[in-house]
Parts: sequence; C-alpha cells; structure tokens
Amino acid sequence: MARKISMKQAINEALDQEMARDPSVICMGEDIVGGAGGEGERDAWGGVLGVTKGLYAKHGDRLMDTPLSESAYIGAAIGAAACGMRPVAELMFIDFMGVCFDQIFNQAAKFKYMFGGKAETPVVIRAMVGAGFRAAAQHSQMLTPLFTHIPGIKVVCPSTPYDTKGLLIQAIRDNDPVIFCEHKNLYGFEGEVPEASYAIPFGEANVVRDGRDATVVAYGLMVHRALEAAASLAKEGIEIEIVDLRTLSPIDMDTVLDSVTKTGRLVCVDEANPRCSIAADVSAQVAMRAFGALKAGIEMVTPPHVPVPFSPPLEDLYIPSAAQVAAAVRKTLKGGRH
Amino acid sequence: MARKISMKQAINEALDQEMARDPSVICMGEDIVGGAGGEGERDAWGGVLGVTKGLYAKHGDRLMDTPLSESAYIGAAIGAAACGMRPVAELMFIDFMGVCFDQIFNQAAKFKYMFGGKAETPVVIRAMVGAGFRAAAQHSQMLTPLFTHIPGIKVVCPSTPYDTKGLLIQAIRDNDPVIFCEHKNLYGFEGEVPEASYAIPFGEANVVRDGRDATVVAYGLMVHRALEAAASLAKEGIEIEIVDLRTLSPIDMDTVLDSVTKTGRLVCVDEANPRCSIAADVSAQVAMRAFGALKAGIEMVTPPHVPVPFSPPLEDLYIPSAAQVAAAVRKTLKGGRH
Amino acid sequence: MAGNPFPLSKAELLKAYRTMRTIREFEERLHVDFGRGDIPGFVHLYAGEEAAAAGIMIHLGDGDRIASTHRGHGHCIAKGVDVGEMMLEIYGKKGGSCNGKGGSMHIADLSKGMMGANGILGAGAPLVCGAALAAKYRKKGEVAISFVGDGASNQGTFLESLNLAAVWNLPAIFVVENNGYAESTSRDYGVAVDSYVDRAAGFGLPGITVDGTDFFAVYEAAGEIIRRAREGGGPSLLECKMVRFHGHFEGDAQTYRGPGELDDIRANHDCLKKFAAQVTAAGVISADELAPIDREALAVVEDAVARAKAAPLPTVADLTTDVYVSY
Amino acid sequence: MAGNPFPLSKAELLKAYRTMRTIREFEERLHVDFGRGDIPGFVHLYAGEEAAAAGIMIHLGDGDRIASTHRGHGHCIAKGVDVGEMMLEIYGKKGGSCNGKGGSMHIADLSKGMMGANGILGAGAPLVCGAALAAKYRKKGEVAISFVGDGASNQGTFLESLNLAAVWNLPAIFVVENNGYAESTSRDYGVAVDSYVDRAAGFGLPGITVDGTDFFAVYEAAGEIIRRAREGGGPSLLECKMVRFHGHFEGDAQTYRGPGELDDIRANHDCLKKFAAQVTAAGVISADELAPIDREALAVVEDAVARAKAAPLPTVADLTTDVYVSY
Ligand SMILES: Cc1ncc(C[n+]2csc(CCOP(=O)(O)OP(=O)(O)O)c2C)c(N)n1
Ligand SMILES: Cc1ncc(C[n+]2csc(CCOP(=O)(O)OP(=O)(O)O)c2C)c(N)n1
Ligand SMILES: [Mg+2]
Ligand SMILES: [Mg+2]
Repeated sequence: MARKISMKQAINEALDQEMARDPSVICMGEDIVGGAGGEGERDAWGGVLGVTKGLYAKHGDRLMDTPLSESAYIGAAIGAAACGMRPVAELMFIDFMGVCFDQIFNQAAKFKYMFGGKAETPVVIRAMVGAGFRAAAQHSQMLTPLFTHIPGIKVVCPSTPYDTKGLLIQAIRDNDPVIFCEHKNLYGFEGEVPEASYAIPFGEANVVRDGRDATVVAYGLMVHRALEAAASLAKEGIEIEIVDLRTLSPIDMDTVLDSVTKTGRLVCVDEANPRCSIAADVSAQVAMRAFGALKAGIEMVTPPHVPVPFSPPLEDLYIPSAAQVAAAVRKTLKGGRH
Repeated sequence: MARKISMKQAINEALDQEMARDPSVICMGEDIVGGAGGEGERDAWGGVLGVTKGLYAKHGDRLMDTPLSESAYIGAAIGAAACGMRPVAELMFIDFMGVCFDQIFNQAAKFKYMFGGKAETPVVIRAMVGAGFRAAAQHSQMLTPLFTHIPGIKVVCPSTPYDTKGLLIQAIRDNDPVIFCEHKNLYGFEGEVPEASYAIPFGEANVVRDGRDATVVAYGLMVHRALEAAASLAKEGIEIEIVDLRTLSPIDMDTVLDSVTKTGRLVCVDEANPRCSIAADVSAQVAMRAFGALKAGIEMVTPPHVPVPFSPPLEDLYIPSAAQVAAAVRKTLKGGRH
Repeated sequence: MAGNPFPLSKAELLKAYRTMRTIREFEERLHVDFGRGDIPGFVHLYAGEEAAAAGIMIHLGDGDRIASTHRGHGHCIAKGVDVGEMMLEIYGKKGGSCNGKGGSMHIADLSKGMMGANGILGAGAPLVCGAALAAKYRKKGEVAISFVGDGASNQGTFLESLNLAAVWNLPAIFVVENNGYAESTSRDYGVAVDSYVDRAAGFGLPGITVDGTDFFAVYEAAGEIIRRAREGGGPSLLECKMVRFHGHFEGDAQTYRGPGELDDIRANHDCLKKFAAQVTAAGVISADELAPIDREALAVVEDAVARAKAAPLPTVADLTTDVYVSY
Repeated sequence: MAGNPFPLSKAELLKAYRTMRTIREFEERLHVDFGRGDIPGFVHLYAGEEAAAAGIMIHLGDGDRIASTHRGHGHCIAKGVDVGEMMLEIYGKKGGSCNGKGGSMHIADLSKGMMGANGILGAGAPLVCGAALAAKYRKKGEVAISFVGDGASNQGTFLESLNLAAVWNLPAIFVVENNGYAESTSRDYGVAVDSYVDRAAGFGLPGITVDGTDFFAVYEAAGEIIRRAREGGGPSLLECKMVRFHGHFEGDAQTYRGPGELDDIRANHDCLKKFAAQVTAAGVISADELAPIDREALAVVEDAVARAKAAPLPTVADLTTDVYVSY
C-alpha cells in the first residue's frame, strides 16, 4: 500500500515540489513563514495551521510573509502573475475575501477577456473554507458560489489528500487564476498519496462510488458525508452513486448528467448556503439538460439560509449531515412522476 | 390617467419623501450632491447620472458627499444604521462591491445573527446594475447572485418606476440591510407613479402577464425582454405568464410555484452570468418543489459565462434578448415527458 | 483630596483597578479552561493590555460607541458588558451576550455602546465612523472609538476610515493597540514607519503615542482627545504601546518570541503591577485595599464560569432565528 | 551640445513634445467625435495632463511596467501603445488593443509593459506591487509605476499598497495625478492633508510634489526616484499637480468649476504651451521645428480615426473567446 499522508501534508508537498520544479513559483501570505522581523524562530508558524511549515528552510525568501493587507498582497500576487511569475497567495480564511474581492473578480478574472485575450494571470489563491471549527460566522463560510459565479476564475475544492496534491499542482501550472479551497476540517484527513509529482486535470469529476438508485453530487467535506450516508443506505438495499465534483469551475456536468441518466434521481449536497449555491447550479443544469432522465424531483441538502453559528450544537446542526443526505435520498426514491 | 415619471425620478421622489418623513434618513455617496469643496455650483451632479439631483436644496447636509473610499463610507452607513440612523448609501456601480464587500456581507448581513438577535441594521445600499451602457466589464455587471447567496441581506431589483418608488420606500423603512439594484438602462423608462407615498412589501412577486402555456420568471430589465417575447409569442398563439420577482431575497417562490403548477413549464431569465445565478436558483427550487407539475425541462436564458464586452454588437449579443426568451419558451413547449 | 497626585478620585482609581483585575482574571481563567479543552473555537486573550481598555473606557458612557477586535474581551468588560453573559457566550450557551451564536470573536452589547468584537481585521473602523456620524447628528457630544491592532492598522478599511473621519470631522478616535506582534509577525516587519503618529498625520489627524501599560498615561491622553472630539474638535489617533502575555490565540507556542521575552514582559511590563505600585507608592491606596478587589474579581469570574458550565446549550429552534428582523 | 540648458538632448526633447502633442490631438479628437455620438461608453480625457505621462514614461523601457487609471489614454500613448490600435479599441473594433472587448477604460498592452487602464479606482496599485516584486526577482533593474488620481488616493487598495511596497522595499513608484477634482468634488474636500508627501511619509515612503504641467519638473523628479528604485533604493511617491481641460468624462457640464477657471487653465497652465515656450526661449528648438510635429501628430490621429471608422466590428464568434487560457 502506498504512503498515507494528511491533506495538510499533501498541500505542503505539492507546494514544495512545484517550487523546486519551477523558479517562478513563489508563495505569499500572512505568517505563511512566521516570525518575520522578530527575535525568535523564523518559520515559527508556517501558516495559521502549520500547512506551509518547513518550506522556508527549503525555498527561503521565495516564501514571503505579508503585512495584514489582503488587497495589496493578493493584488500583488495577481500583478506578479501578469508579469510572468506563478504566485501562490494564501488568503487564510476565505471569509476574508470581502476585503480583497475586487482584485480577484474585477482584475484577475477579467484581464484575459478585457484585454482581448492578450493577458495570462497564472495565480493561485489558497484559502480555508468550511464550518466545524467553532470559529463562527466570519471564519467558517464556504463561499464557493461567489467565485463560481464569476467567469474567468477557476474554483477547486478537493475532498482527499490525493486529489489535493494533484489539483494543487495543476492549479499552479494552470495559466488561469484559480481559487483553491481547502476544507479546514479535512486538513487532518489521511489518504494514500504518491510521492512523485502528478497533476489532476480540472473539469473532471470523480465517481467515488458506483450505484444504481440515485446520484449524489457533492464536493469537499460533503463527499465524506455522502459516503457515510451511502454506507447506511446500503444496509437498506439502496445503492447511491456519488459524484465528487472536485472542480466547481470548470464543472464536469457530463459526468453528472451521465450518472443521472443512469439513476434517474439526483441529490445535490452543498455546505454553502442554499440560495444561488453550487447545489442549485447543478440542480438547475440537470433540470434543463436531463429532465427526461429524471424519475423524481431533485433534492438539495444544504445548511439553512443563516450565517454559521458559534455554539457547537448549533454548528453541528448547521452542517449537512449524513443523516440528512440519506433522508434526501430516501425522499427522492419515494418521489416519482405522477 | 396617473402621472408618468421615469425610474430615475421615482428614486428621487422616494428619497425625498422618506427624508421629509423621517429625520433619521440620511444619504451618502460619491458626488451624490457634487461640487463639494469647490468654487462652482453645489449640487453640481446629484450622482453620476443625476438621480439625486435637487435633493440637496431640500435636505441640505443630510446628503453627504464622500471621499472615494467605499469601504469607509459604506461601512459608516452600516455603523450609523446600527446606531439608530437609516442611511441610504450609494455604491454608484454595483461592480465596485469588491472594494467594500466585507462591510456588507460580514458586517451588516451578520450583525443580527452573530449578536444573538440584539442588533438591527436598517441600511440601504443603492447601486446601478446591468449592461447596455457600453461601459465594459467593470461597470456593467448584475452581481445580484453574490448578494442573494448571503443570508442576512435583502436584495431588490425593480423593473418599473412604480415598483421602484414603492420598493425603495420599503427598503428605507425596512429594518434589515437592503441592496437596492437599479438597472441603469431603465433609468429613463417611464411609467405611472402616484405622487403619494406608498411601500411595496418585500417577498411579493408580481405576475405582470397572465398566460397558460409557460411561466417566465424574470427581474429588472429582463422583465421587459420577457414582455417583448410574450407579444411575439402571442402572435403564434402561445400565452406566457410572466412573474417579475421584484425582490430576490426574500424571494416569493409561492407565486412562482403556483404559476408553474398552472403552466407546467418554466423559463428563467437572468441578466447575471449563468453559474450559481438567480435563474439557477429558481430553477433548482422548482425542480425540487414542483417537479410533479413540470411537463418539460426547465429552460434558462442568461448571458454566456463571460465578462461583459465593450463593443456594442458584442454587448448586445451578451444581454439576453426577447428572441432568446421566445426561443426558450418554444423549446420548453416542444419538450415533454418521454 | 490632599495627597492624591492622580487626576482621579480614590473611588475612580479603585474602579479602574477593579476593571483591569476583572479582565486579568477573566483572561487567565480562559487560558486555563481552554487548555483543559472546555472552550471551543478561537480565543484571543487581552491579558497584559488591560490598562488601555480601562484607561480609555473610563471616559465613556453608554451613549459612546466602541468597535472592538478579535481580542475583544478587555474592551467588553471595560465598556460594561456583563461578565456573566460574556462567559456564557464564550462557552456557547443560551443567555450569552449573543445567545451562543457569536462566541469570543463576536461579543457585542449595543445597549452598552459596544458594537462588537470582530473577526475581520480593521472592520470596526468604518463602523465607528458611522457611529460617530450618528453622534454628530444627535448632537449630544457622544464619541465613537475604534480599536485596531498594530497589524490590522495596515488594512485598507482602517486607513480609509482615518481619511473619512478627518474629512467629515467626526467625533471618532482610532486607538492602535500596538502589542508588537500580528500573530507571529513582528510589528516592525509589517509597518515601515516607527510611529503611528506619522501615519495619522498623513491623513490630517493629530496622533499621540503612549505607554499602554501605564494606566495613567493612557488615561490622560485619552481624556484629552475624547474631550476634543466631544467638543467638535474632530478625530484623533492614539497609539498604545503594550505587551500581550499570551500567544496570539490559545494554542500558540510563541516560538517567535525572543529569549526571555515573556518573563521580561510579565516581570517588568505588567500594567496591573505598575498601577498597584503607583497608587501604593503615592500612598493613595494601600495594598490591603487592593486585595479584596482581587478576591472579588476572582469570585466574579469563578461564578461566571460555574454558571456558564451549568447553563443550557442552544437548541435546534435557535438555529434559524435572528437572521432578519422581518422575513 | 552647448546652449542646451535641459537635461535632455534635442532629439529627446522633440520626442517628448511629440508624445505630448499626440496625446493632445488624440484627446481633443475624441472630444469632438464623442460629441458627435461616434464613440460609445464612458470616455475620460487626459488633455491638459500630458506632461506627467511624458515626463515619467520617457525614463521607462518595455520591461518597466505601469498600471493606469480610467483616464488612461495618455499613459498608454507615452508608454508606446500603438495609437491606431487604441483608436480601434475606443471605437470597439476588431484589431483594437483589446480586440474591442475592453474599450477606453481597459486599454492594455503587456508587451509594452502597460498593464491596463482600470475602471476600478486604486486597483492598479496592488498590481504594480506585484509587477515590482516580479522585477525584484528578475533582477534586471526594472521598475513598476502605479498612477492614481487625487480622489482615488483615498482607496484602501492604494493605501495598503504604499505600506506593502515599503515593507518589501519594492522598486515601485506611486504617481498621484492631482488634477484638483474627483468627478465634481474638489480635491480639498476629499483629502484632509495638503500634501501627498505627508501621506507617503506616514507609510515610510519618500515623496515629492511637482508642478505636473511642467514637463521638466516631472522629468527630473521622476528620473531621480526611478533611478533610486532601479538601484534597490525602494519605493517613492510622486505627486503631480495638474489640470484637466475637459469634464470628468465626456458629457460633464462642469458647473462645479469656479468662474473663469477653464479659461485660466487653458491659457496659463497648458503644459504643451509651457514646454514650447521653454524650449524656444532657450533657443534649443524653434517654433518652426515644432510645427511639423503638430501636423504629424494630427495626421496620425486622423489616420487612426479613419481606420477605426472603417474597421470591422467584432462578431458573435468573439463573444465567448478569451475567458480562459484553457477550458
Ligand atoms: C481581514 C483579516 N485578515 C486576517 C485575519 C487573521 N488574523 C486574525 S488576528 C491577526 C493578527 C492581528 O494582529 P494585530 O492587528 O496586531 O492584533 P493583535 O492580535 O496583536 O491584538 C490576523 C492576521 C483576519 N481576522 N481578518
Ligand atoms: C472603486 C471605484 N469607486 C468609484 C468609481 C467611480 N469613479 C470613476 S472616476 C472617479 C473620480 C476619480 O477621481 P481621481 O482619482 O481624482 O481621478 P481623475 O478622474 O481626476 O483623473 C470616480 C469616483 C470607480 N471607478 N471605482
Ligand atoms: Mg498586535
Ligand atoms: Mg482627480
């Protein structure tokens, strides 16, 4: 069996390998090294949860700590990308996008189109997403739909260490701006990851479980909730097919449509708030493009349309559970054409 | 027949009447008066397209010009709202949200929930939306889905001068934060508007045309495109029902579901980019909640997933047309259960 | 009161001491309880910085607004937010300041003029411009104060607010709590100028730097600029140089600190020790008069913890309420 | 070259004059054509401000980057962007700098180091930090320059960038084009300090203010700070005080101007007139030598307009290309 490492280590390794391979790859972010300007340890943090720890020893000043100015340094990463570098900027929590969104959605995302195709902006913005950390409303959001809505950026949200490494390497090599969403509650999740470098192409969803009865579409942490649900449903004789989107933009609708054509039923699971969500997006596309294959109404499993609460029992209720996924599957199986 | 005024005048009148009625209503924004600090005319602009012109003469310093610092002054409007005022802040173009989004989505939208219900933030943020002005990628976006995705804010986008006046008055009186989206290509559009003050409740869609054959859901400028399409379809004997959402958050799904239950067919028209759009949101909810009523696949009519181009013929192709709406209606009428 | 060299009465001095001691006990207790795993989430402690909160807030009433930071407990306590409700909140319990929905980083109490701790750096500054604007319209001489860390002073929101406050001549005060670090990064790496007074000057604001571990230095500087703001004299910036006793957040190993740094700051820059030394040396208050306050503060905190542990958690019904005033 | 009191050769002087005159002709022609309804969208003219673009850009090569503003035509022309392609772009035609997709507010040519006009105020400053960072890694002594208006200097993005450039010691230069107005609002309303040099100092940047209508003043100050940046001496701010001949955008009635203001600035603060007077008074260049340049600049612009009018429009196939490098 291959080596098992955590998602955190997979990110570290992908960055390490790409920095070694390509001198134009640089990293920047708040405390991604840590200890700058002080009298203690350099590389004191390696990012707020230690993801980039150890890279400074290998790559030195190609990792840059930044002042607490996301507009300036995310914008600088974008500007440097437009001038031939391949910067990987860390936004720490995706919730902080509100102080620097213009640089992402009006600058990086639009350069190529606005400039008539004459610009390339190969920047990667890494950010933690998702709830479950008891970090409350401003440090726990998904926000993937906000980026997915914007043409010109690519949005990635892996569910396993294997995908994380391969997709991050692809993100760095990709010539378009990429928002790379790391679920903080998966950092410790371990899985098999080859040591050698590899890239996973964007726009290829992964069928992580085959099944005939219903299609469950998910990404990030929700893939694991879907897998849990599958285990309990299997005991009832219900076999669900699980599609892990992996990249939200571009999105691999073909795989989703193929699966729905086979199963005739669709449940979309999303940790983002429901309105204008990824779940809604996938549901709508299926309702438009594979209506004939649908045997019952589509189900969406999302948090309620509320901010993320702090108190642990509330937060646990907020995040879609395996039980909710299973219930939605049962519901769509009961439904049918009148 | 009642008096006819333009949408621009309707906004001006709503602001005027509310400022007269309630001393806690104040307005702020870049050049909403104009001429500040200079030697020429005061009230030189009344906003970049003259919407607030004349209010300064009546309400004086309750209209405040601001430095070009959207974070600071939109945030100030929010802070003042939390302290008992009813500020109406103008963001000029909604495209500028990227420099001040945090104040809107992490502050205003979340105060009530994060603070356990103990805060009220009755702020209105007015902004121009939409394409057609040859203003290119950074001055022509809809972006309504970005705000609609966020719990805690309300999102309004009227299609007529009558609705504009009533909804803006409601927005000002409403105790939640409201993003009030004004389609710049409707500013000159005229319609009947009573002089007396009136409020239109949020969350009540308007069936602007009755029809039996298909439901077309739209908002803002797209309502007019749908009406155009209806006229040409009627000649073919096709009668569409048009639902003008008016408010996107809260959204009146009941009216949409009732209409779809009657017609069995749905076309969602949206000037926003397609991914995670309002069109997708409505489609998904219908596919979940009224699947049994659907006789054919849902159709969505949106721009392509590209930024707004500058060149007039490209921009005209970008914006969904009446012909595209009509074609989508014809398509869903041809579709049907297999 | 002959023999009192301080600008405050003995009662006021005792009150200030009680505020600082309550904050200290509150934070040290959280440190212990977090270490035990009793407290969920991110917790940023204010211990070591108490003199700033106390020295500023003593000038304020409930009508004056403040906006705080992620490191907000000290500001809350000094502004009069109920310690028991705060503890309930930090434990995620019903009856907490935010009914358990906010947690440490979002404690607010608008009835006390406390507009919220904030998980977004710099976000309080624009809000405080708005509070100050409201005060200007109300014409009751109220002020609004934004707290910001040395690191967060590089946020555009904060910088824009300095200009807006100056342009509108708002009764707004910007307090930079300079504790030398932003997370693990030294203040001198993140900010290229030595003094925040220079930065303020670049926006047209008067600024002043004080030893933030010296209650009296803070008290005097804050009093002066708050008075000016109340009288229509406009905004100012106050830099408090201070120390943080604990890590950036609980769980931080603090390897970025220099050798002996923590011992030194606890020994030589403890604002509570300094205050006690000052008032006892002047003979205004005796150590015996301070001791009961220490005991009472401890009791208040212990009581708060006990009640927080015993209190019920929110339930599913709470999940979907409080999003909107009207639906 | 005895008798030339200027720091530039006669050839360089003629080149600078040609740059400025080309900008002027370009803008005055757009003013007329916009009035006729020939040009779609928002158009912000640079006429009156030419000396700044010319005096700065003359120091730069294609490897040096600039990021411009909504008022970007002058920067583009001075940076060497093709005038014909610019005109095609402004007319929304195929073959334009952005193939018609960008328009006046988004003209870019990365091959010339021109990173784009920008419809978002202040947005160029972070981008320029990145360009300067890239230059630092490349170690070829390249610099990057951000232009920003007096009004946009209050954007948080711009302010954060000053700090970042200082902290990272970047070869970045921030040019504040202070034309006295942000739309209809006077600069003195929007900014509470008299000098941008003070604002720069608040971030640790050296700053200098020059008469932006005096080509030679701009030339010298820019040369000095660009040299410093190339040599690793770090970022600076340059404030150019200047005048804008037209409205904020085409269609602006400019009632906010004082009586006689427009006449005065055209008569007494025309940078082209000033330049011509300076070089002819010094006897270095005669009026007869300038006249052909005037004619040539006019011809270049007229030719560009003729070609732009005749050029084909983009077609439906162009609508959906150029969003991504790879799909
Ligand atoms: C916009 C934003 N960026 C980054 C963070 C993450 N963060 C939280 S606290 C902190 C350090 C703040 O340092 P400083 O302002 O000096 O305050 P201190 O913690 O020292 O009190 C950082 C980077 C955040 N919460 N918000
Ligand atoms: C973020 C943002 N806010 C507002 C605007 C609208 N706007 C365009 S130009 C302008 C005035 C700019 O003034 P200044 O920076 O002095 O430049 P000038 O026009 O004088 O060259 C404004 C407010 C914008 N484009 N972007
Ligand atoms: Mg600090
Ligand atoms: Mg200007």
